[in-house]
Amino acid sequence: MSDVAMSESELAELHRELRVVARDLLRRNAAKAGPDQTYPTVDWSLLVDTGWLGLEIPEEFDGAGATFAEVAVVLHELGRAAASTPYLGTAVLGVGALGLLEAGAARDELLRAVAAGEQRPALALPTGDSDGDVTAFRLAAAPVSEGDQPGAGRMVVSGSADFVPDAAGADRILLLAADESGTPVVVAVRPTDPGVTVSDRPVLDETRHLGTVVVEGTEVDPGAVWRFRGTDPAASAASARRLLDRAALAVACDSLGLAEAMLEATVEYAGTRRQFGRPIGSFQAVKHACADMHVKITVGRELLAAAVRALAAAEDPAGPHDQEISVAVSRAKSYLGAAAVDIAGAAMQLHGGIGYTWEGGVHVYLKRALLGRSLFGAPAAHRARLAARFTAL
Amino acid sequence: MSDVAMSESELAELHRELRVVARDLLRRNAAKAGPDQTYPTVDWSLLVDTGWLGLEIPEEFDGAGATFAEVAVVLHELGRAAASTPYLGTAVLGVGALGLLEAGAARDELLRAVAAGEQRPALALPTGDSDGDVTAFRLAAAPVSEGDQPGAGRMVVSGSADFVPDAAGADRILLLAADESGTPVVVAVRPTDPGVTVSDRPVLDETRHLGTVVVEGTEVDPGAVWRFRGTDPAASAASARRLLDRAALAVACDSLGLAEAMLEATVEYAGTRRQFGRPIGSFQAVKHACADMHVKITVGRELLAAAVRALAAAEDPAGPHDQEISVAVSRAKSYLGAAAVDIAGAAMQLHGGIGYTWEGGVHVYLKRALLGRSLFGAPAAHRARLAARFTAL
Amino acid sequence: MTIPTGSGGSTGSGGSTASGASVAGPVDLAEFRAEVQRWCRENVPSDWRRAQTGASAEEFAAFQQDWFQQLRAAGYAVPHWPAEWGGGMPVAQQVVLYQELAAHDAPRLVLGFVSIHHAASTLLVAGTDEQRRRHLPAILDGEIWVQGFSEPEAGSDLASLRTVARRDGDTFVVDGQKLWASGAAHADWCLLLARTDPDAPKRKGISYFLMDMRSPGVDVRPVRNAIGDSHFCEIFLNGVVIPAENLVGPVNAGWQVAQATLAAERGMTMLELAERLGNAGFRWLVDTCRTPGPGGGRPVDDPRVADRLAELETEITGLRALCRGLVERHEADTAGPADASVVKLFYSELLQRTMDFAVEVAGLPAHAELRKPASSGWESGAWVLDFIGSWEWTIPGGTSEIQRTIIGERGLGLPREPAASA
Amino acid sequence: MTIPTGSGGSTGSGGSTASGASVAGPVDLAEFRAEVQRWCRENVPSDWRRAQTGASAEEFAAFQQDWFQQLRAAGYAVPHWPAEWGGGMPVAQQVVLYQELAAHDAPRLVLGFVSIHHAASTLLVAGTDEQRRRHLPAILDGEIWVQGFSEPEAGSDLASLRTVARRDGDTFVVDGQKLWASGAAHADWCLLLARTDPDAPKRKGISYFLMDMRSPGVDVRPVRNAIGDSHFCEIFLNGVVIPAENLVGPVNAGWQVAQATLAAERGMTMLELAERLGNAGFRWLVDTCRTPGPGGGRPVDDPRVADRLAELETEITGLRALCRGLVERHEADTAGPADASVVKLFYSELLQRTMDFAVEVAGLPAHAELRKPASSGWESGAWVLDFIGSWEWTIPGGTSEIQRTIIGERGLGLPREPAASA
Repeated sequence: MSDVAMSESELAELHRELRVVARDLLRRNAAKAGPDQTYPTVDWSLLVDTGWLGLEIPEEFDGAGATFAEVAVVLHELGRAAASTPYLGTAVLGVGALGLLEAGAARDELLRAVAAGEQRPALALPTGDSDGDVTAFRLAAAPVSEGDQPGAGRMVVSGSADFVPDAAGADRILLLAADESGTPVVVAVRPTDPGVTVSDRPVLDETRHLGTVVVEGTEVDPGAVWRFRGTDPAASAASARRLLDRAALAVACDSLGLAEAMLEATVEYAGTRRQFGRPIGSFQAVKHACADMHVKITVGRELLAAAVRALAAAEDPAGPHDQEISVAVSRAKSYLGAAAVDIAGAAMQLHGGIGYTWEGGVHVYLKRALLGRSLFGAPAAHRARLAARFTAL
Repeated sequence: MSDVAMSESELAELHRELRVVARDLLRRNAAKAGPDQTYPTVDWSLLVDTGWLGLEIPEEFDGAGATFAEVAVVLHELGRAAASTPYLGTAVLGVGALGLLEAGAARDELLRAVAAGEQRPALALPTGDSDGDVTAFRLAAAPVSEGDQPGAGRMVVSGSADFVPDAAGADRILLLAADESGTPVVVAVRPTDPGVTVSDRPVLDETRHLGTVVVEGTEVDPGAVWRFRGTDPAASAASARRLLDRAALAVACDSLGLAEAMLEATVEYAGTRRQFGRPIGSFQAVKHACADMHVKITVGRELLAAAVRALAAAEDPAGPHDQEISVAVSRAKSYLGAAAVDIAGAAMQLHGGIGYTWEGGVHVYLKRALLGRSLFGAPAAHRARLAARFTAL
Repeated sequence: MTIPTGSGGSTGSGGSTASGASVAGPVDLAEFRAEVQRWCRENVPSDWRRAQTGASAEEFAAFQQDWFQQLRAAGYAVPHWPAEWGGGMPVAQQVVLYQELAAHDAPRLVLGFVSIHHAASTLLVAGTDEQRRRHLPAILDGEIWVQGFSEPEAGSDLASLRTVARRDGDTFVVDGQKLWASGAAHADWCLLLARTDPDAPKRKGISYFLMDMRSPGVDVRPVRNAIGDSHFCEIFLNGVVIPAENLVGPVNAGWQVAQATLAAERGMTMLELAERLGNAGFRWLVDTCRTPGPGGGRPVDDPRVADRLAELETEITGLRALCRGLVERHEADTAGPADASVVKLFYSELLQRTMDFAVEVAGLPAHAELRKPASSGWESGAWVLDFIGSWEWTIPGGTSEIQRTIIGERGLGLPREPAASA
Repeated sequence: MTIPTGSGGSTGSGGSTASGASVAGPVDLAEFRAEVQRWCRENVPSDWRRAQTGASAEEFAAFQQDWFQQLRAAGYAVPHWPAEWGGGMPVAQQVVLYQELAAHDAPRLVLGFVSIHHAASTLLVAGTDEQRRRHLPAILDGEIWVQGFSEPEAGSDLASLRTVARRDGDTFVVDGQKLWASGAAHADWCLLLARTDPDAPKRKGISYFLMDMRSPGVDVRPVRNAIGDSHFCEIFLNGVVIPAENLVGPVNAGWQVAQATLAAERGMTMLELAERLGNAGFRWLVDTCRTPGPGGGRPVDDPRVADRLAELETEITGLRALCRGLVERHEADTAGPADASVVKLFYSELLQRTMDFAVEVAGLPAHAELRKPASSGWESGAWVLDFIGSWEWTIPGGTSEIQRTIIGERGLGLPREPAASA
């Protein structure tokens, strides 16, 4: 990140421009999709060409040196388009993890390779509701066998993670693991390493590519074990927690985008489709349902903005505490996860028969909204985290 | 109860007639209320004259020998009218308790006196959510002091119950108490007995008269301790449980009645009140809200009917088990408790400014619905009882 | 007992049975229930769900035809038809039959649904003797029907349909397009609404026809639905010739025929759906809630989950009772004009709420269930597909919005919308 | 940073503050916040809730006047007015002021609400210099205003009002009846809408007046509301003479004046309400949930209760941010035509949901709270009264139904209802 502070209005303007460019690009890209395809694809090369991949990568490693606030803009637009893209797994989770790690030759080289589009990382982490454990993998010293170089310090990693975004197709898998003392670290493996299995995990939402990562006793060099910044185990735990928050918030950005798209599509349809001699949008049942969708989106947008601001300012010494960030994220994720499903469902209802067809495409958004509601914590799980503040004391 | 079985259609016809007579009587009675009074009063003498007081009292004690199914019809109509009356405390709870007790001179005499309108009982029992303990009073042997007749067996009763329907004004208080072995019994005291304090507990719902019953070391004769039918402690516990179910179901009957009244008032108003050049009921926002009220009422009516049938058939050896009765009651109470509040609230909304005035009278129903939602178990408490069936195993 | 109702001293125990069925005596019903239970245990294929998961259209159709004949042999296929046509089961027994089929998770009759309900009730209510003799036995032998009502511009506003049937001597010649024709790909015959008087007010110029799907000029094209199935179809009609004897009811009285026949079949079909949701559907939901998650905990041990189960079960109980009541009122001819709408609205939205909850509580693994068994309803346990499929109940057959309007206007007597000035 | 937006290489940290306020710099605001906190600690009467519970109308009015003068002395009474009239506080500071008043549970300005908001904005936006000089200082000295807009037949459909003002030389003579005039019993002056051209289309024949409540022919009668208070009034007007100089804006332009002045005051008043709900209101709700019941258990230890608290707190957080955004957009003149309706709708229904939950969770003891403190809002902790009072937000000022129509039509551009043929 550059040290020249940007004013809030300059930043808003920057985001506006980023948004306009992204939306326009996605619109043109979607037009290239075939007539049978109900969603657009934003592939690796496009991510590289747009520079979106390296948004958060520091300028010294050929990235844009931006923050999560700008990544959020892209995520929001990808959600609006219901685009199929490895952006979440690679740029948001993979780069996000690398950014929280201690600098080091291997890490720095990987960041530079990602910025150039030469390497494609994914982050294997818990993807469901489990709130206790933030690590899905365990790291231990390798058993010393005959012929070992004494003190080589080779390690063994094991564990599994399911429904990992963009795992299949990645050439580096970053495992969020606990070392022997329980401190979170990142272990970098390749899908071709012995003991590592990465497989597709097909889901109904065809726009997402999730995978299962199983690691069984894979030996790694000490150089593949990367530590979070700060030697303090508590700081490492906070960083791991931050990665889960970032994942949840990324999905919330997506949910807002797709909810907006669904409202716009519904308003458009209701303004033109006529039944009983009137546009259906002139009926209160339709109009008021659209109004309720709009209110939910407006509220969700505020909650999301607050969480994005908090997360983007996390490295700022005067910024919010970890707890405040988590609270803001859980509010946004729980609210938008539920709202996006409600809104996509209402869109299906208000589109009538057309909404229920494959070609109508509303189902693409509904499935993505449903998956997003569960991915990185269902609303109930995030509310449970918020609720703990009331039951304490 | 008579032993001549009535067919289902004869019973339905009987209920219809009872309903018509009650509704007509309540309408005529309401017309007599002053212009400033927002609810009608059905006082003691009217309860005696109509015979409603003795509906469930066996014919041998000068009652009508009917069942809870007929009491439910009266409760439903009293709810529709939002009538202020001691019917709940006296006829439903007081008589209900007496009906479950072993026959005996004192109990029989009291039943006969109630049927004649000469005695006014109330039942002191837990009125809130507490699901574990069905008894609010404890019975113990009186300490033997000098001069006592040996073996006189005097007992001491203590405890308290709050928000007891129609306690103030009753001349017999039936305490639902646990004896020294924990078996539920009924202890009959008078408000004038030493150690007994019965006080008004004013609530916002002016149509209900609740009271606090505090009993501190009141000595009673063994003859004032009445046991439930069947010597089995488990049977006594079931009877005590039945009294709480009966109380909850009585309130559910009331909730259905007042919800119906609110829907009818709203439909009437929406059909005549004009805004924007149309009756407001022609707007979908109003029409569809009324439709939703109607659906809730229709569903609630079915749940209530099932619970009333189950409770009324409880004494039938081929009838439902205790557990089935409790389940049916909890379904009806949880659904109607919430539905009545929603419906009275919607009525207030759809009546607009008029609905918010004191004279408009909607508030009478809303307050009664709110109190009814909490009285004898909030929806959440009843759902918890239902939910225990899913968590078990 | 002696109750002061003015009717004088009728006496009786007041005890009533908890069952809502009232036509046959309790003893008969208990016996019949035992009989159906025995039949189900012996006849419901234990592995049909697995076999029907991923089944081809042909496998599905063959399975449905087999199952229909199995039910027919037992006398369970068309219990609601008159005795002379192979039915004649008392309503109270039909209730028991559908309860037990649901309790034993029997396959649903999906393919023949329109045939045994809509087509049969059309023929019975408004058809000629000749039409009945020609089609009712054929339906028993497996003749499949499709409903050709909706059109691209006539969905909720069915009366504005544009398909035209022109009289030509002893025939009608039909041109137009139908949409949302469920199962048209398998259909032999079609219940067709078409406009025969273009100058009459919307509802007054429509006629009702029986159309042979093998007629020249009928072109069926599948439409994929939101879960990727092609159960719905478009039917293109180009100069299709229908003999005048295939008209149902008088010319231009098609709207009334359609209303009468739609109402006739609503009670028992809704009861069947409610029983399905209340039996196997809810059992699987409870199973899902009792299945430990990755962390080892069972969802049901979260009081929030258990609370929702209690709430949904309560609503489903209300629904089932409501359906029994509707069937009885239909039988007694005392049903109100909006009673069927109340049931359809409540069922469809409750189904949707229930499946929404199931998706959320089942978490990520639910999204990896890529297929649901054919021959099952929208409570199959493939929760995401079930949830999406639930819109098949809130949209067709009158959207929930339309049902609310019907309830408000016909049920409660609220004033209609002013006519649009457009 | 270098982001490919097409705008070229702007650089910056991208870090932004979590605060939504943007006009004054962060240092000023922090200092100002500390100042308001200090003032609140020293000036908010610690026992005002107890003292105001059961207060007479006179005690309430006297307390309100005292508190208003206390705020005035600190410069906090009319911060939103222009500097020349005694205000001039930057918007970002006003936000802080209302946040801190809410956080310290200061009494609300109820009696003077219409005076400092509606009356002042009317005078400032559309009044004459003479009118401003006459009334703005008087309001600072305690002059009380009431809004005379609604009528028995003109509630949601305000434009159909019937009160008539006939020109008579240099005066207008008014006859009619106003309803829902909040606080009329204490009022010195009235903002009056009356019809001056009975032949013009509904909205085009209305004029806006300042009416002295001591004029002969003005008769105020209290109307008890649903919780038994008489805050609302009817105002009967019989030949009331209003000098023509008390007209606001041109004759027959009253509708536009009313719209402009209503919009002008919505942002900050909604922000104050949201802060009240989010501060003391929510704190008492949490307290209620933490208070052990008769059985000894705390409601909050029921995960269902804790879940609802989390959900409500989330929504309230969204509301507060929404209000800050609305205030900023008002200031920047970038607010959309339905933004205020979104806030009003969401606030009022969220308030109602929250109070409904509070009533349920507080159980039977909540019903024995027979009075709420005057000078408090509808989140006072007397939950049943608060809940019932919440309809004061979902009905007046445009019902929730009206707000949804405004959002649909003006916010989203959906087509209007066809005009009624009646």
